[in-house]
Amino acid sequence: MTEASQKSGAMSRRQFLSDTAKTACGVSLFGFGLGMYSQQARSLPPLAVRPPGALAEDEFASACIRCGLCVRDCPYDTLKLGRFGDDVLTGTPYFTARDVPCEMCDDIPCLKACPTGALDPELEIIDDARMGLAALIDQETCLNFQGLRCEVCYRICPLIEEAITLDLQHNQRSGDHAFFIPVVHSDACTGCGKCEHACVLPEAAIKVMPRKLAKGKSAEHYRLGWEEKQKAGGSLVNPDVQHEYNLPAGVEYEHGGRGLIEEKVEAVPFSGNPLDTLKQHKADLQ
Amino acid sequence: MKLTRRDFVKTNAIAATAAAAGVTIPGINSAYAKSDDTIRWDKAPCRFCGTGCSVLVGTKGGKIVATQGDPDAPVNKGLNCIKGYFLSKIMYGKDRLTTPLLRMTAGEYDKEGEFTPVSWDKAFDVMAEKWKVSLAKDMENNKGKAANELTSTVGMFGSGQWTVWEGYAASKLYKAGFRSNHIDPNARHCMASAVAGFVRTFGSDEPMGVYDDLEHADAFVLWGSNMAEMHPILWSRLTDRRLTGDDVKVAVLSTFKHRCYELADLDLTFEPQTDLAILNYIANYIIQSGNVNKDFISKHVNFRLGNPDIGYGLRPEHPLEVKAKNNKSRKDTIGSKEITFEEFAEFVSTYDLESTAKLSKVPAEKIQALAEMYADPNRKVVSYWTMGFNQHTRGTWANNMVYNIHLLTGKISEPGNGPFSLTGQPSACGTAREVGTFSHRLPADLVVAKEPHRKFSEKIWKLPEGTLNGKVGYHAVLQNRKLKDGKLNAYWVMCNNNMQAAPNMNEEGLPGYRNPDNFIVVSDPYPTVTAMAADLILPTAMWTEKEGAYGNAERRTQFWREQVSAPGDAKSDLWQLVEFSKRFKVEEVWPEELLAKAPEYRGKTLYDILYENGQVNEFPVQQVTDADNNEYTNHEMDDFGFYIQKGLFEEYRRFGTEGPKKGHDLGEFDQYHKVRGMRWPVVNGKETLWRYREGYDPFVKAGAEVEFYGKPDGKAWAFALPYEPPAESPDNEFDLWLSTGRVLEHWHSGSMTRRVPELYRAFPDALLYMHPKDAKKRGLKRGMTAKIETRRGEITARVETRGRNRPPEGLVFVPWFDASRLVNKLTLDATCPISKETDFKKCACKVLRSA
Amino acid sequence: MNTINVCGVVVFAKPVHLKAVQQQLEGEDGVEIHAATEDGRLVVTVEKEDQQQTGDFLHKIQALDHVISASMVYQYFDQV
Amino acid sequence: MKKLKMPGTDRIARVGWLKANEWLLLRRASQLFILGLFLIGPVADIWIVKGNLASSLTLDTLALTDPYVLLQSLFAGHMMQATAIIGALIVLIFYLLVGGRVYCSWVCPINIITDTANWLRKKLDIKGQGLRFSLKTGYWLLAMTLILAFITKTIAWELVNPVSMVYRGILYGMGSAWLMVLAIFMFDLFVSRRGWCSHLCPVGIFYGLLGSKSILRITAMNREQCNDCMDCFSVCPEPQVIKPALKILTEDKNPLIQSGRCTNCARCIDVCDQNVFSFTTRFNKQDGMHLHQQKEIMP
Repeated sequence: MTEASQKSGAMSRRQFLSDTAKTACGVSLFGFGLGMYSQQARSLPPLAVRPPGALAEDEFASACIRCGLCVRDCPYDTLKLGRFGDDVLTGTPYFTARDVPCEMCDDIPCLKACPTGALDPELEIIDDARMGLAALIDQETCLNFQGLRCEVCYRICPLIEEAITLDLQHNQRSGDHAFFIPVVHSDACTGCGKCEHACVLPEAAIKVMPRKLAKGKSAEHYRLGWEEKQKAGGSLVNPDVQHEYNLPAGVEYEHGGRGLIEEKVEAVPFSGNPLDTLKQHKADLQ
Repeated sequence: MKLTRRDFVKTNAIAATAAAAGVTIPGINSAYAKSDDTIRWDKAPCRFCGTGCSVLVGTKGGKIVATQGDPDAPVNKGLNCIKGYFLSKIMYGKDRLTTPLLRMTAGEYDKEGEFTPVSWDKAFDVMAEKWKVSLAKDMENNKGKAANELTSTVGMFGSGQWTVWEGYAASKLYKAGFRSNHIDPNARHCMASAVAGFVRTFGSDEPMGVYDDLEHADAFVLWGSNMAEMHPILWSRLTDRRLTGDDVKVAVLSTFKHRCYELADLDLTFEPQTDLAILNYIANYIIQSGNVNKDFISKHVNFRLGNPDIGYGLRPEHPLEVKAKNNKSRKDTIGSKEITFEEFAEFVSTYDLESTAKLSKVPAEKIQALAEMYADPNRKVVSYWTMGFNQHTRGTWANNMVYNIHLLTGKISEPGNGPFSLTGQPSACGTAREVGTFSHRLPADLVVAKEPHRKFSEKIWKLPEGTLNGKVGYHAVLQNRKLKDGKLNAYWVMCNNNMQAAPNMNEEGLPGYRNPDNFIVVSDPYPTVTAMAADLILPTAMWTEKEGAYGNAERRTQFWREQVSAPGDAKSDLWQLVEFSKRFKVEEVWPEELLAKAPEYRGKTLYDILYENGQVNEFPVQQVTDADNNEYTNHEMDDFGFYIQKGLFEEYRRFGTEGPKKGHDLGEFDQYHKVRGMRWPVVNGKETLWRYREGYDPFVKAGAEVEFYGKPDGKAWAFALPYEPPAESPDNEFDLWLSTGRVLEHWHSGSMTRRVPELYRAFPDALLYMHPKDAKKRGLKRGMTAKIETRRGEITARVETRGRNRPPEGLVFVPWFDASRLVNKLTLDATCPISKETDFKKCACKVLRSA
Repeated sequence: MNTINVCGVVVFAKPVHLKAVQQQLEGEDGVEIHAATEDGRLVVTVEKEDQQQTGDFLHKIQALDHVISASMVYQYFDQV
Repeated sequence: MKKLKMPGTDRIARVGWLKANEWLLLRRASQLFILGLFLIGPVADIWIVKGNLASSLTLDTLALTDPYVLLQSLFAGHMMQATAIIGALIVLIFYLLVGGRVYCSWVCPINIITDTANWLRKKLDIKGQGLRFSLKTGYWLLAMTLILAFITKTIAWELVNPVSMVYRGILYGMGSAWLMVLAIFMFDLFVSRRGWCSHLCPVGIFYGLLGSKSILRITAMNREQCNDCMDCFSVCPEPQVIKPALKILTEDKNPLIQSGRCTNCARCIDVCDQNVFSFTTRFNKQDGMHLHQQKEIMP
């Protein structure tokens, strides 16, 4: 080899190393940016409600290949694919309940269409789907909290009386009406979004959100006594023996129940109204 | 500058202080109101159901921009259901009718032509021409006939949504003007059985109780009433009583599980029609268990044995009618004879627990628990019912039989005790029933068939003797049949959507409307299915686009002022009726022998005789104002030149105060504008709460305690009536019961509520509610489209096996609000032979997969 | 500097002595009665130089014979 | 101003424009046909193929999956269902037969965009390479997408992948995806000649890896006819792949274009007035004039 060629060889080696370093840097920088973007896209409040059977958001992001086959097989045009620039991971399926909710098809065609298992084929009964969770988030505008007879969300619920029940309460203001307060039960709500869709307010007071957002979590260190008792089928600790009390005549005291019981009125064969007594006598005489 | 500023501040000071003191200072309050809030608020009853909630209507710039529940209204105390919440939107549907539309070809009326906009003049010209042809024919046919033999070929189908004076003006135009009794309201589909039941048992229509019963009863029994959805605000009160009262019980009876079941302590899902047997069993149980209030029945009750086997109100040639025994005349169907209490006891004794449970398919212990509830002398019970009882081929009987229970126990006409029929329409009571727009009635419980009643009416109306037709006119279902048969030729449908609402649309509805012999006019704010079937459509002002009055289910009459103008050329029903009367010279309508008795009427128009009669036009034009001196327009007053609403009401009121049937007194016109309704009878400005009870009801004789003064001897009639099977039951081919009904979100045919986008979205389409097992058997899944077929037609609807209504196996439910799924193509036009009300709750159908 | 100091006061007087109360009030500077009802309610506006005077005057009304109560429901104060 | 001589002018003059753009037209037809197959469903409700290039279902039986997406998903930690794996294998075998980067030139819609950019670049007489990327950049990027999938547990690349984005955009709604298209177009037009498809796109690189083993190849069989007009170099998206075959630089003097980065676009066949290039299989290493044979292969 000539010197010149040696030199050029050295040059090109140096060139090669420098090029490689530059490329590596550039690619890493791009990769870093993309990584950050992907993390950000995921850490954005994932408001997207996923199709039935969708794996947990983390797994879903790795399993969904954004092919849109679920979208194609949805008979109600409920599902959409996240578009570039949307708040949803680009290309992944979701639905906006306020526009078109999930109709909860018995045969779950969207799930059947999924080639990758991002929509879990283990889900066989649509009632077991957990697409999201409805939450009645605005009690200030919800008509039911004002005592109006709306409950549209409750009556439209495909799992009425399971996923949404009505809590009946006395309306102190009106005095003789009741409140019919819709209560969502997370153990039954599929997140289909029919409630949000049907809400008559300009902005729905009940909304379907990813369960992670909508659901709180009870702490381990405190249990609800009455629930534990019910679960156990009786007191967790020995029931009390018979209590006895010092009481004036005619007064009773009930342990753990009604407490002090005022003098019992003994039954007499007369009403409180003397006219009734007279009437009774008249009838008896006839 | 300083001066004006100071004046302004001072005016505000005066206004605020006056408001706080509850004092009105003319000119001040309105200035104050205008300075801080440009919305004008005024009261009006809700446009929808018979509950009669009051709302405050907010008007700004000639448009209703908001409503609010009226916090001072005793019925709803500021609350509304979701329909009431959207009241401000019902008048602003995109497709309001604003001009008359006539079917025309090449500029001329043509039955097969296309709807073309025409002027009111042209519309009334064509309409009057058709009416005159019919009326001339009628005069010819009626020559020499007695008043109770008169026939007519003009008719009208009216409404329990008419304002009081609209119903009154219509009834007067037809009965007094055209001498036709073929005017019937859509309340025939709704309340007729309750009417017949009340009149038959008590001799006077409408409930004895009031809504305050809701706060006083210990037990509520719902007989075929889905109050939770159909009377939402009353249900709210009932629920509150159940929640806050001590040991309050709720029993619900229905043929399918609905929303009321959630509150029910006792639920009874019974085989359709067997409510009759359950009612008799309860009467039997009360007697057997010794809980009869003997004192009460001896003083206040007569016992009667009603005629059985009364047919099903079908066409006479129908095999069922041929077979029936007591259906040939009205005397037969309503006939009864006096029996003793012992005979009554004997009659119901065959309805024992075992056989009743077997027939009704309700567990025996549940039926017994219900009977115990009624029998318990320490429990105050209110029975509520709506269409489950009324829309029943034995609807009148069912009404009679629930009264039996209350009469036997004496649990009636006192706070917390009594039978109470809930109405479906805002003025089924106020207009259809009280004004008497039925084909057999006159105002204030008078009837056309009784000569003294006709004579009295002729006196009030200043008509020559013998003007009024004594022959009962065609009822709703019969009108459709007569249209089809060409016996009714000039027909006006107003304030209802009867093509969608009436039964058996394919066979008995549409053919009559499209019969070439007939001319059909439909007045409506919106292009409904009925309008589509008409020849002439008249655009109508609705709700607060006119001054009005409604009467709710608890006898509460509520007024409102005109708030806004109707769009385009739309005119109120009142204007249409009265204006149309100007088109008729009395000679074109009345025969010479009648005119001879009233020569002063010669050459006059019906308008002169009926409305400008010195009574209706008694009150001159005035500025309508409210307590805050806000000013309101009254288009009818402006057009006719007198306060027509007041004149009509004051004339109508005389039927109650002077008429032969006592206890129907109404208050004065002006008073109603000042208050949030009054419950009649109103005597000396005082309302009546519980009728027939001394102390509460001023018409009860002193010392009588209770007096059912609708009957000559003051005693109510308890009827011994049997269970009889329905007109059509499932068989091998049509193997399911079909029941129709409503949903909370929509009202009746949905012509208003389906035009509110939010309500439409909340419940867009009628669904086929069925049991999942029934669906599975037919290869159907939830959400699939199914075909529902009866002997009369078929429709398709999506299957719903979940959701608000849960029918038992063997029954399906389809709501009727949906104009694109006309369930009345399927229903059978069988009626209660007494009340003539259709049974929309029972016919046989089959359900198949839709291709 | 000029001020606007206007108060609206609802005065409840014993109905039988309504006339007397009215006369007493009308005798005061800056006091106007805009309405009086048979059952003894009076709609009164009070215009005084400053709030101190207004307050004093309110106490004075309350102390008048036959006046059951006097309550201020509206007050406006501004410098012009 | 100097008149610009566009490549292929000679051949157009001799055989006509249509014949001289035969393969280009075929490719465009192929790209649009495939897109049309997907599009006819949502547009006309005729469902032949559902889904998109990531995964599709043809006539409700043939399920295909993009092996590159599958690989990313695997790196992200998800083991796919059999349907997807079988689908990916079918695709893999197909491209092993016809050439990996056939995906780029016959299927990928971005190719139309970058080809247009390149054509316009010539029209506008923009000289030189512009921003240069090492030929290896693409491999780095490919590796990066996989490592990123592994690290983020997300198919991260698919968030921005213009190839799938454009397809999804057309079929399911564009969103801001058109911005990405514009960016690539501008990039290729003004910044870097053939920058995207030939240097950066990891999808192309992935399929290029398959392509190095694929059967169907371009051969410079008639290389002795070459008159050094340079038209082939001018039109080739990967001009470096031609040189070894045309200029007999390979050790075995093989006329086959062996690089996996050749997209089998056949543009060289179109423009060469001397009929140097033709399609053949990787097993045919024949050299020299074989016009009759060439005719048979020509479509």
